[in-house]
Amino acid sequence: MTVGNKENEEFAPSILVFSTDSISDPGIDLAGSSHLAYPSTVSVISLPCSSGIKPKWILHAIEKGFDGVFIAADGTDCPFLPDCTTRTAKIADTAQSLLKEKGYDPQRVKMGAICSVCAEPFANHMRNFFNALQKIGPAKKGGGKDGI
Amino acid sequence: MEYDVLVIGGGIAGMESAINLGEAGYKVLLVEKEPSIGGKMILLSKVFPTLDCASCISTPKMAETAHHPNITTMTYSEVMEVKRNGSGFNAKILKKPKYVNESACTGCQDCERACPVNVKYDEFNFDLVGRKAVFIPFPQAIPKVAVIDIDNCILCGACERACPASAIDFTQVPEEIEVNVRSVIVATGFKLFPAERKPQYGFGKFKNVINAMQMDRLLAPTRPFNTVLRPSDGKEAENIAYVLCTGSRDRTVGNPLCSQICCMYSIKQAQLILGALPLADVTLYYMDIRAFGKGYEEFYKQTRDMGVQFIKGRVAKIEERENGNLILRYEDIENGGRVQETEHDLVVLSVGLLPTPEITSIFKEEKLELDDYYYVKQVDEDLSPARTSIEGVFVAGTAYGPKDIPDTILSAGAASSEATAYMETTRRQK
Amino acid sequence: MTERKVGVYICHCGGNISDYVDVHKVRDVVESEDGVAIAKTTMFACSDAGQQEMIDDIKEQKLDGLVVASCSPKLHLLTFRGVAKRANLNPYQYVQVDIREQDSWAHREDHEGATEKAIRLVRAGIAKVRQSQPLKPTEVETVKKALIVGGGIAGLRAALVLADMGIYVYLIEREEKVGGWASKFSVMYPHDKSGKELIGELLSEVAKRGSKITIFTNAELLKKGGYLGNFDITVGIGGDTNEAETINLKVGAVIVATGFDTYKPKQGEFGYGLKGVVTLPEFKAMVEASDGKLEYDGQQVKNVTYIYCVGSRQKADVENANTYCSRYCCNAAIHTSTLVSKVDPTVHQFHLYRDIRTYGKYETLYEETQKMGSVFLKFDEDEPPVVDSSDGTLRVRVKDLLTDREEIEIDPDLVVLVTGMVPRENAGLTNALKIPLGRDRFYNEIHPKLRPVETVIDGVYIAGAAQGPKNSSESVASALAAASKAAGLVMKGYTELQPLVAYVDPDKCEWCGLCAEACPYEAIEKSTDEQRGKEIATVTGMLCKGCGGCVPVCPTDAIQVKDYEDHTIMDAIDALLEEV
Amino acid sequence: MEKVNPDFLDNVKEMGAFDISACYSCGNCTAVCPLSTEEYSFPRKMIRYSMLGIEDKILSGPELWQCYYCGECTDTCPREADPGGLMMALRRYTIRQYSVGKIADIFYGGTSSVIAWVFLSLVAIAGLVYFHNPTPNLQRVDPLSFITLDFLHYAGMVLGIVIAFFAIAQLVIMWRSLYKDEMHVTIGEWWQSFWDILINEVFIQKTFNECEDKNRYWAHLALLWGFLGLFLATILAFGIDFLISVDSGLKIIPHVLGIVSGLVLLYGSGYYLYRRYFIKDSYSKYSHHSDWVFIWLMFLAGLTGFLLDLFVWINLPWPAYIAFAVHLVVVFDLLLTAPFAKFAHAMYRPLALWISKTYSNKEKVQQAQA
Repeated sequence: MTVGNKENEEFAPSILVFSTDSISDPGIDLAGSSHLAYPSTVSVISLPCSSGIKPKWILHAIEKGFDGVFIAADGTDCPFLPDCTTRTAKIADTAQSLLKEKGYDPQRVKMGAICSVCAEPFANHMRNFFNALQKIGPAKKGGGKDGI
Repeated sequence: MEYDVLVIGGGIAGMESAINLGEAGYKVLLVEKEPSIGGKMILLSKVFPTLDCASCISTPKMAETAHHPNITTMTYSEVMEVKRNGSGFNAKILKKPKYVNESACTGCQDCERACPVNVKYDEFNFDLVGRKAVFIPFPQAIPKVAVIDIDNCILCGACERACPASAIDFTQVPEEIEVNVRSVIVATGFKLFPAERKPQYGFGKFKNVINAMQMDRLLAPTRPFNTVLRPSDGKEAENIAYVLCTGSRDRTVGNPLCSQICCMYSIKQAQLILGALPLADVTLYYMDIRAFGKGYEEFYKQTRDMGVQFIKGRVAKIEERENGNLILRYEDIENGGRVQETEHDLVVLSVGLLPTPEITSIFKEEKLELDDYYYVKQVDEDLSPARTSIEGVFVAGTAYGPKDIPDTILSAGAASSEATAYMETTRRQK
Repeated sequence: MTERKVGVYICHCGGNISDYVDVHKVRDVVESEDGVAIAKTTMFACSDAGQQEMIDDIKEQKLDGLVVASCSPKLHLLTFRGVAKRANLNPYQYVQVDIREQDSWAHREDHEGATEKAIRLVRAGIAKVRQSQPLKPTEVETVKKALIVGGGIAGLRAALVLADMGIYVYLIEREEKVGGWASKFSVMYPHDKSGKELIGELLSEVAKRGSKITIFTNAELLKKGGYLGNFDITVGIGGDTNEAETINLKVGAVIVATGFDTYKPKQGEFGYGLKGVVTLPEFKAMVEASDGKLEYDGQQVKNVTYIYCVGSRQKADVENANTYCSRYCCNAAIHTSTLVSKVDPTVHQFHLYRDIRTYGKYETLYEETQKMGSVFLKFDEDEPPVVDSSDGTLRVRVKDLLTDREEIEIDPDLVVLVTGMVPRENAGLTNALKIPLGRDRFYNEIHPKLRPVETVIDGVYIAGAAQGPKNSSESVASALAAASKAAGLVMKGYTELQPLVAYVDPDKCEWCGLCAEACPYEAIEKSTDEQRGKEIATVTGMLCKGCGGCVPVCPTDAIQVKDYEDHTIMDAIDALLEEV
Repeated sequence: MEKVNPDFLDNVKEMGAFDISACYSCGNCTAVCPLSTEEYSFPRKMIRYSMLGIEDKILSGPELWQCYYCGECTDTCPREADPGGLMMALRRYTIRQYSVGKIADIFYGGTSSVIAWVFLSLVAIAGLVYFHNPTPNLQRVDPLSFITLDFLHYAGMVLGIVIAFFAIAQLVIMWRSLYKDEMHVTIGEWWQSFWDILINEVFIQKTFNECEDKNRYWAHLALLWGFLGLFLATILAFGIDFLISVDSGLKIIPHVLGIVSGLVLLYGSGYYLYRRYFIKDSYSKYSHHSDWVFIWLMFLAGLTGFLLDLFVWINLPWPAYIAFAVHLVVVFDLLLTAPFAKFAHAMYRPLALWISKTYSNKEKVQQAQA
């Protein structure tokens, strides 16, 4: 992990994943038990439901040094809220506008439905997001501009 | 050992009954013959008509069952005998050796990777792929513990050496356990119709003729090949046919019943295929589309609007071409009643459900009666759907007839309800 | 600096972790974290020895927090909660950090990265434990009584089984008499049982239960108050609600079994209104009343023609379309036709259908009626049969898809419109109970696959055709299933609720109602905070599922979910980002 | 627009097809049928017409006669509705419908057919009793010393005229229901397909050979050739008697032909009798009495013809004359009822096949031109 050396050529973006206990967490676990590799700069925080993520947490994560935040949404499999997808999408939207306000690239937030056996999709999401963030470049810790 | 209820079968019917009873405060023993609970549902891709991911909604149920303080789960075990004993029953259970210490195994699969034996069939992938002689049944298995298939094991000890937890234990022997229970719930589920019994469809002979359970595995997120490939040459299928009523509504194979779920699972798979292979054509050959449950008709309509072809006509025979493609012969009933021969590169047989009549043999002294079609007989379907010919023994799920998942859950609720009422009334009578 | 004393255990998992993660390095780094009293590596945390070591440490060192960095919590969360319990540590002060599935196994080619990640994850776990509080599941007493709304076959059957379980039952019925639709039929499929007799049987059983079941007729549910397991129900008795005498009932669970109505065709729909055109329920009554001879209007009936899917499977562009399939009607019509053949085998019967849906064992009914001589013709939804009697003869014209789309003409004595089920008009009840309706306007279950009798309102269950079309034995099954769920709630006299629920900071809350809107479980209500002299939101912990759906909508950050508070999450984020 | 006739199926069911109501129109029978074509698809369509009582569609098509009752449809019918049985029942029904003055009805009714067969046989026996020579040659077998050539000659002529009258009248009836004016078929086209049908369908029975059960095909061919052979032997024998001499050495030819044909016919009819009695193939599960009578008459005709020749050969006068008498009675029954009983298919089928073949040839030509 190269959080400290973001200016280096080989920039390894750090990614925070918000996942959910009953749906996306097992999917992410399965990626590991299937030995599907994705960057080690990906870390996960689990919540009960992706509709409970606060946009300001996302902003906090970026401001404090994560280069991207991925929301592993429950999608239609959510055990709590039938409109979970819509709600989560709204949260992602709000987070994106918050980032924009602060001068960050809104692309630093991404959302995807990860089901409890979506190991492969998760690993793919991570690799793609990682690559995309490499292009965007490191987020300036403490509120620097992304240059947009 | 004493329990309130013995539930035979750890599929969704058994799990639901067990959870209901556990919640109401009864001690439940759930016995499952496979190494994991979950039944057939956990192996499915998604479920109709909501397209929920099957394992997303069934894994929590499995975990709830396995971790419920009032439920004891015994996997890889079979109930050998149930006999009346006072106001309850005495049951003998055979715990088959997994040759793995369940409490030590961490589910890491190192043994699986070390095992040199490639077994050609994998029952949890419906033989689409092979597995090792030591294996974890499937990724979401509960308990997530390896099991050694001793019939195929060469006793080389590779797994033993690879296991970091020293969990491999070849000294295990079958163990017979006797328990006393007050009530029994039979939730032994169904068997898939063996498509070989319709030789005109060439299942087992033509490589690109598969059954719908195999297709569900190909579509599942944990699928073996990671895409929908046809078995003969690993090409992505472009033109897929579904043959409905394979082994159902068919007196020539001795099953005049409709299997109740095949129309809908075929429609579901058709939708999933359109998602997985956007360029593929999917055709369903059917007799009547039985989309009768809540939201099913709408789902069927949606599938038609997505471009899936529905042709009324029972496929009479299938022939194989040299390139592995298949020719289906049928009468296109609604369009002139002409005999047609159509070529497809993959054929899915929508196999029906068959009963599991073997269960009757474990009941001694009293007879667990079967109905005309060898399902467990409901002695009072109108008012007590879960009641069987033996007082205190109840039936849940597809053990008494074909059912979709919601109906199975209802029947499991009915069984747990009636078992509760039975135990409470007998307790009061005492 | 925290006062907390946290124990951290990093599992080798026999190499599954330690082969990729330098567990000793992780230990060395986190040892010095704020609040860590003890940090160890362990070969198998889950083994008996591993568990005992933790218990001993917790007891000896008086630890008040536990972090186990091992495999996925899906495997061993409960194991280590058990460890905590046995060591007299509150289980909610334990956190499991997944460094196997989400670390060592996912980054096998990157040992350094995996080790670094493990350090960050464990730090986040420690941060979380530092914020943790001892929590207890709330135990709620439940009233061992149930209310059943609707006295049809489903309601009566549920009442009986609940009474047998030892649960006191109130049953309220809107009509003058209980019995519902089933009591109107003398023969029903599949076993030719008489509905009247079945209801009679149920009523005599109900009578035997004596005071365990109380039935109110002419009664309607007016209001529901209280909370899970302790509902206060107001029932109005005696017709018009204004004059109604009201009674109050305290129950632990409510089962709604209000049944269905039959579809009434519009004037002119498939000839409805013409002489000789009747609906299936009307025809059924005729057949049951017939005494060896089927007659209509004084004339012997020799030819009956059925038209299926009337009022079901309608196209979406029809006004108030019933796009659903009504499930029971194919079977019911076919069963009726077997009765006709038994009354008079010479009656010719033609069935004009779209798909015959005699699912499961009912297929044998279909076969039976065919063998008795019923002939089936299939029509296209775009070319439905036409019924008219313009020249004095009742005539049906249909293009039969089975006969090369040949236009067929039948001159029946009777046309039977096979009508389906429609949801019953129940606006008052729906309002009082707040159960959502589905697109088909039947009551909606919380999940159509695995939770077909539960609703978003905990403790309120739906049974029978109120949830969707069903035949009588299916209604009975669902009534029993609903009873089972109700029993799970009230049987023990108490229920345990998980403590991780939402709560409101009254200082921050300026009631806006957004959180209440966001909650489908009716867990948030407006209340007055006397102390602060303002209106605020209050969470009924018993109704809250802890999903957090309300959290992001709050404009003042006043609502939080326990264990997932702002500071917990942000601390965890900070911990993840700390320099290694 | 077709009006349903709900009674129609009841009438057909008197001729068999008892299980057909179980049909749920899946189309398996039609798809599995080796003889059903895009153009003429059966049996399911025939089932539909029967259920709805659309009689003219059944009578105006060749499908009934294109079916050889291989039984595959019945074997694989998921509802065990016996679609092949319906085709047979419809054929019996159709033979009755075509027959002049509804004479065929007699041979399909229960009591009436017993009376008819007994009566016909008695007429034949009475004729023999009246016309036979009470003092036949007992030294050397000479059938013509038992029954005079003249009698046989004239009786044969009368019989021939009667049969021909009915056969032609009924074929005309069939022709008219199958004939389509709008096809504009030329004489040449009729002629061309005539030979095709005669050789391929009558003599070789090519279509029958497409059924899976080859034994049945050979047995049917044996029946046909055996019968034709015996017929030819009889004519040859008479011809030699008339034109050359009763003692001509050429008579060896009809003798040998008769023996061979008799054996062949015995094989064919014996095969069918055996299958119907002992092996219940799907096509022989149900036998209408009209089937039994026909197959027994065939068998007896072959047997007595063969015995006659045998006895002539080894010179056993009385057995030969008795065999001859029985043979004549059987042949009389068989031939006189040929236009009405099951034998009638031998004339209806070729005609139906001829017409349909001509039309499909014509259609192909028209399509090619278009």
